[in-house]
Amino acid sequence: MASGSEGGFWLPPQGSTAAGGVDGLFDFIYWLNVFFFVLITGAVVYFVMKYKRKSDDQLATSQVGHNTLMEATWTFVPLILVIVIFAWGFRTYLNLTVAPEGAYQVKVTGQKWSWNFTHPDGTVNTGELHVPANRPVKLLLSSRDVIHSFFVPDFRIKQDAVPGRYTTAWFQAKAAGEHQVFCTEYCGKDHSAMLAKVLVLSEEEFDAGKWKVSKPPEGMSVADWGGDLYNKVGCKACHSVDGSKLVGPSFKGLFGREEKIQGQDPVMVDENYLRESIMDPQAKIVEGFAPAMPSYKGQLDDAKIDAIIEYIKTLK
Amino acid sequence: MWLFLVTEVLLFSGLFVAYTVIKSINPVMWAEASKTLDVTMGTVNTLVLITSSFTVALATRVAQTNKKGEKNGQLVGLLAATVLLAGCFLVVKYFEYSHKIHMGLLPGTHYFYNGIDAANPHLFFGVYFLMTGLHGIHVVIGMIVLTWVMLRAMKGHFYEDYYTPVELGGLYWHLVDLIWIYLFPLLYLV
Amino acid sequence: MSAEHTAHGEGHHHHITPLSHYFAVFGALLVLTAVTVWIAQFHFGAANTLIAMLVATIKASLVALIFMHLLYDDRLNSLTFLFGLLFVALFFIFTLTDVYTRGFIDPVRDNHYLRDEQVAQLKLAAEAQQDLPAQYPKKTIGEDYPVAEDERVNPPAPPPPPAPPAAPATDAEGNVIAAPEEAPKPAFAVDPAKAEQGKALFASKTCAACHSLDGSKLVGPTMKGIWGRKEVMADGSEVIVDQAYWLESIKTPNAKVVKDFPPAMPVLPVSDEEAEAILHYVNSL
Amino acid sequence: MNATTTQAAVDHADAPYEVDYLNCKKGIRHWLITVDHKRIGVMYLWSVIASFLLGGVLALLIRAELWGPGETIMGPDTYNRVFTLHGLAMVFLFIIPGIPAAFGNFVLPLMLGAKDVAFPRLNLASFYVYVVGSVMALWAIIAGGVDTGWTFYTPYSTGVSGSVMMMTLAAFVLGFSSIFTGLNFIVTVHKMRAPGMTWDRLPLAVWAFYATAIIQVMATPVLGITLLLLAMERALGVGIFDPQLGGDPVLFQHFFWFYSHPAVYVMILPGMGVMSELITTFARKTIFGYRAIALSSIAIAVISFLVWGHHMFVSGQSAYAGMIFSFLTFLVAIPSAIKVLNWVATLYGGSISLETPMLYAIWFLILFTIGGLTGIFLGTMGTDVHLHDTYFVVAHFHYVMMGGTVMAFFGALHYWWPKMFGRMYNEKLAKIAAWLVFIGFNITFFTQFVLGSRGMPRRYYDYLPEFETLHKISTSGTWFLGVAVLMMIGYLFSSLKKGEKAPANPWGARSLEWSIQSPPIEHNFHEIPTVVEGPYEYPKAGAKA
Repeated sequence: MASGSEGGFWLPPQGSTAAGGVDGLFDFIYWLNVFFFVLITGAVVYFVMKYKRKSDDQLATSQVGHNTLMEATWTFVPLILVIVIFAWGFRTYLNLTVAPEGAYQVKVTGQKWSWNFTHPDGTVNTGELHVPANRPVKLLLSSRDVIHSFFVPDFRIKQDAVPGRYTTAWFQAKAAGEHQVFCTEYCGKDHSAMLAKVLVLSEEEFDAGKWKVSKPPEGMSVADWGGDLYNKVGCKACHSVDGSKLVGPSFKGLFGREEKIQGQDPVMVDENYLRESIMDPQAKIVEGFAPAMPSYKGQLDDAKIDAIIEYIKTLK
Repeated sequence: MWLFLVTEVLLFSGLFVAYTVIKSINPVMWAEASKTLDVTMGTVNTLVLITSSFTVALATRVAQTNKKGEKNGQLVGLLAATVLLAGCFLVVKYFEYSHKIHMGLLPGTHYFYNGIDAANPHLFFGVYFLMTGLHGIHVVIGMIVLTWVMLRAMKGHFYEDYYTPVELGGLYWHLVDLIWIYLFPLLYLV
Repeated sequence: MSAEHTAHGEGHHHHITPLSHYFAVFGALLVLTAVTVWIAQFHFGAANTLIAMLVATIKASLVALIFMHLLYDDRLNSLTFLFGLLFVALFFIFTLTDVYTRGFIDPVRDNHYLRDEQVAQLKLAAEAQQDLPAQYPKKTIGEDYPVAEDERVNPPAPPPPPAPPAAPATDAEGNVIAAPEEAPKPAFAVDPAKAEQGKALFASKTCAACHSLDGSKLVGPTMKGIWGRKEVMADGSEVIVDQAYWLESIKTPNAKVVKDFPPAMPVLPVSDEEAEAILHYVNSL
Repeated sequence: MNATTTQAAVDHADAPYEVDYLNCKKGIRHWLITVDHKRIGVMYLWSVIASFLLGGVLALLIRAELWGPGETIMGPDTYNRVFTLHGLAMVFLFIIPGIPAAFGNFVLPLMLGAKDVAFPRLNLASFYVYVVGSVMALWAIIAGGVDTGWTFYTPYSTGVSGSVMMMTLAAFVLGFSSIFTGLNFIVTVHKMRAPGMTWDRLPLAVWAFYATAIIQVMATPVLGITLLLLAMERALGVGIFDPQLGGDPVLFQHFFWFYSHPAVYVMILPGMGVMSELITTFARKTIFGYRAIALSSIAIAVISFLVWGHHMFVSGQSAYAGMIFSFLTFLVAIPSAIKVLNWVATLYGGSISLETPMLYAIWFLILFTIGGLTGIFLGTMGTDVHLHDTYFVVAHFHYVMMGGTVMAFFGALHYWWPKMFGRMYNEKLAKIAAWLVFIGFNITFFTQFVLGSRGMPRRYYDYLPEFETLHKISTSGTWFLGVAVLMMIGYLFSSLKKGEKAPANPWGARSLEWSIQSPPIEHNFHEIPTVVEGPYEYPKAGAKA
């Protein structure tokens, strides 16, 4: 019944070290419930069968209405059982939520329908949490808009990401692998699409840092990935792709063009100019546009900026 | 009737819990923001409400000792005094509110006063307006009930064997006063 | 409300409290009020609340016992009242246990993140714009504001000021019935001084990020010729753009969203004067 | 307990048939301004059944949508609105007024031997406030609907567009109807008992209604203030619950659940009251542990106010508060367990006839036991972290609310139908419907336990393919329920016209309401009966008559 690492009938596979404790408690309560259920339902069915009213005026054979011993037992026995479960439950809860010292720390920010993961060295991934195996990982949860809830069934952890303050959760993945993340606090239209993946890498693979450079999802070219980011990250709100002038200049035919800059001599649009405008937009502002663009430093890593630039190149 | 009073107490308990929690989250702001409230007006309001509570208690007592059939000027006078005092409580409230609205000490996004430099000063005024607003509504309801009781008193309906409406109106008014007794120190003095 | 005032089930109790009791209680209440106000000047720190509450409870019990005849009624009334107070106490105790003990196990989980985040944002905004509009407090925020530096995690990298919203999700919405029709406003008298201040505000409040000035449609409707224009709301009702609609859209943007525009406008700390200044600027174009 | 002597009561009931309350005053006007508790009870019954049907149809829509992953019959927005309205209709319009207002209004005065409730006009006011509330709720549904979930969690509920404001005010108004009913019942039980009806001769249903009334009066005002603050939040942007303005959304959850957990007991306690009546009547046996059941009703009413934090173990609530709430949650589980065990003990040595109401009572026993036991998973902090807000919770509260209260509601409907309308329903059809309900219920909701423990989150419009087969089974179960409810409407309404005349005491029950003709006359009793014995004094087989 208890699910080993491959997951049983009731519970998903145990991905983290603490999952075993939770499953043990789950099984104890489960078998206790089965026992009491069979006891009570059995009694009901047995009594109904045994004392079925045969003739219309058949009266009850016993009118006993009180038995102190029985009533006492079925008050105190459940009470003791329940206190045991409470104590065990609270201990498991503490193991599950209090992170050990020196855990690897990741800042998780939920926003309407996607999860962002910020690592201590500044790398930011959306939708993918890369963690080392066999090392405790502490998650620092917060939200940008409404309450979301970070739930990883395989690690048996769940914690609401409350806007306006931090909440924490921790786990230590047992082995490399992939685990599904859900959002379990209702947060609007695409609440059911707010999924993410926890990618557990071996120690060496994690330290090598190859995962830091975010790579386009499988089967997608760099330019297409740039287009996808164009929609997701917010460029679409101010820069059009069909030449129409919005808050910012249109991307259509932008690459290689000469742009007149306010207060400076005109500049040819190349990779450096685009990278600089993304990282520090106020540096060079094109004539006739408001200085309204926010900086994306810390939100987009180099691989993503290259992808966006590739995408802009394709817009002739 | 006491059951109904308990539901009112529980209604206001929600606001008192909100008061306590928000005050505990940002105590620095709370001290600064409460300085902007005018303590004299608050004290005047408290005295007004206590006297009105006193007059309505006397009214109940007079109704109890009233003989059947004879019209009782004293009862009507006391009830009228209570309603009048309630009226002037609202007038004082009106001055306080207009002063705050003018200064910009408003709840939530409408707040534009910049004398307080702690974070989120509008929360204090949010709680202030909610508490005193809801209390104000209950003062208005109290006035309506007491005027209705007064009109019936004028027709001599109440005497020693039947004075329940006066008693119930009085109980309701005492409750409104009770709530203000707690509101006054919490908002103005602390 | 008056339905249950006809509770004839109450029965009569002819206990007449002597007049002197009323006057005594009235006197006591006045004295106690004076005491509370007087004590409030001395600063005892946290004890201040305790004393105020103590005095208030004495006054309240005086009113309840004598004025409301709790002392003389049958025990059931006072039992109900105490029962009610019991539940109020339960509500207090459990909610406050949660709020006070949030940071015990892991200090990060306490409620202070909020202040640091806002302090960081204010500091960032202060640096970004030298000529601060009056709304920001005079003192520089950083030094004397108690940002606790103890073992808490390194303060989070301050997120960039409100970035223009990501690809706006246009979900279908129905709005509450539209505002009643208002008579069209006369032409707007532009006051050049206000328009100047409005120009700076239009940039610093990042209105430009979503509202264009030259008629082109961005994330939000254009500002060009907006005054007195009839806007069609998402649910089909029409509203004339006037002072009230202008203020309301800034204060609670999602109350009335214009047709086929996303409800993506964030709530910005903008005061009425500033909103009016921006209005002048927009109308001066 | 029979009035004066057993024999006289029986003769009295067969006395010449007098004009009953249903047709003593004809015409809609007489119905609309009536202050007769029986008519108000019947009016409540129709509106409550209508809300149950509305909620039921919405439930069928939800399950139909979840037949397969991705879009099956509606888009995500409509789905979010449908599940919110299913929650709101079922909770505020059906289950809270359900048994107390519909059956409580009808039966309580009869059981007490009173002519009417303490404040008849307040009773009518409560019905009209309920009608106004439901009209406002329907208006909110038409004017764009609400997609915040029936819990209105901030800051989502304050930011989203849609007629949340109207729905909040509707719930606020419905709260008043609940307070008025509670007020009425408490005063009636205290002041209007028949002579000789001491506290330990009250039928247990009256104890249950009394305990429910205490919760209704003590908890609903806090719902009122919560909804008021939510309305202020949306209208003025006060910022108490809105983190952007410095408020704390977890505080809203404290406010909301302080009302909503006692409200969950408002839903189950009347069901338990009905259960005590059904079990004793159909086992022809006195209740086992009368005092234990009566006291545990009151105990549940009081302890239910201490446990609301178990809804917030993972919501950022502190571990210490969680610990206290978890411990107290187990304390509140004990009285419910005592009650179930007492009912099972009542069956011992009885003469049990399995008519439809008894069938529903047996379903209650079995299903409520499962509901209660699975509650232990959710009350324990360790397992709740994994199971919170998943389908396990959905299954748990459906087993307790539908398996408990709705089974008791159906049982009460069939049990008092002859007394309310003087007609008997078709027994065979009713039995089939009862079995269909049992089978359909278990297929639908037991699979959801498995779904939940495997990690399927709640309120999901679209789900991963691995959960598909379980969702298909669960949806197929709801068809049985749909058919059963349709059958029930069929044979109950046809019994109104074609059902054979019901005798005064078709089930041989002993409580006061069965000692008068059915349907009873307008002012219930000719003269107030004096009560001499307890409510469940059944003769023992072989004992001298």
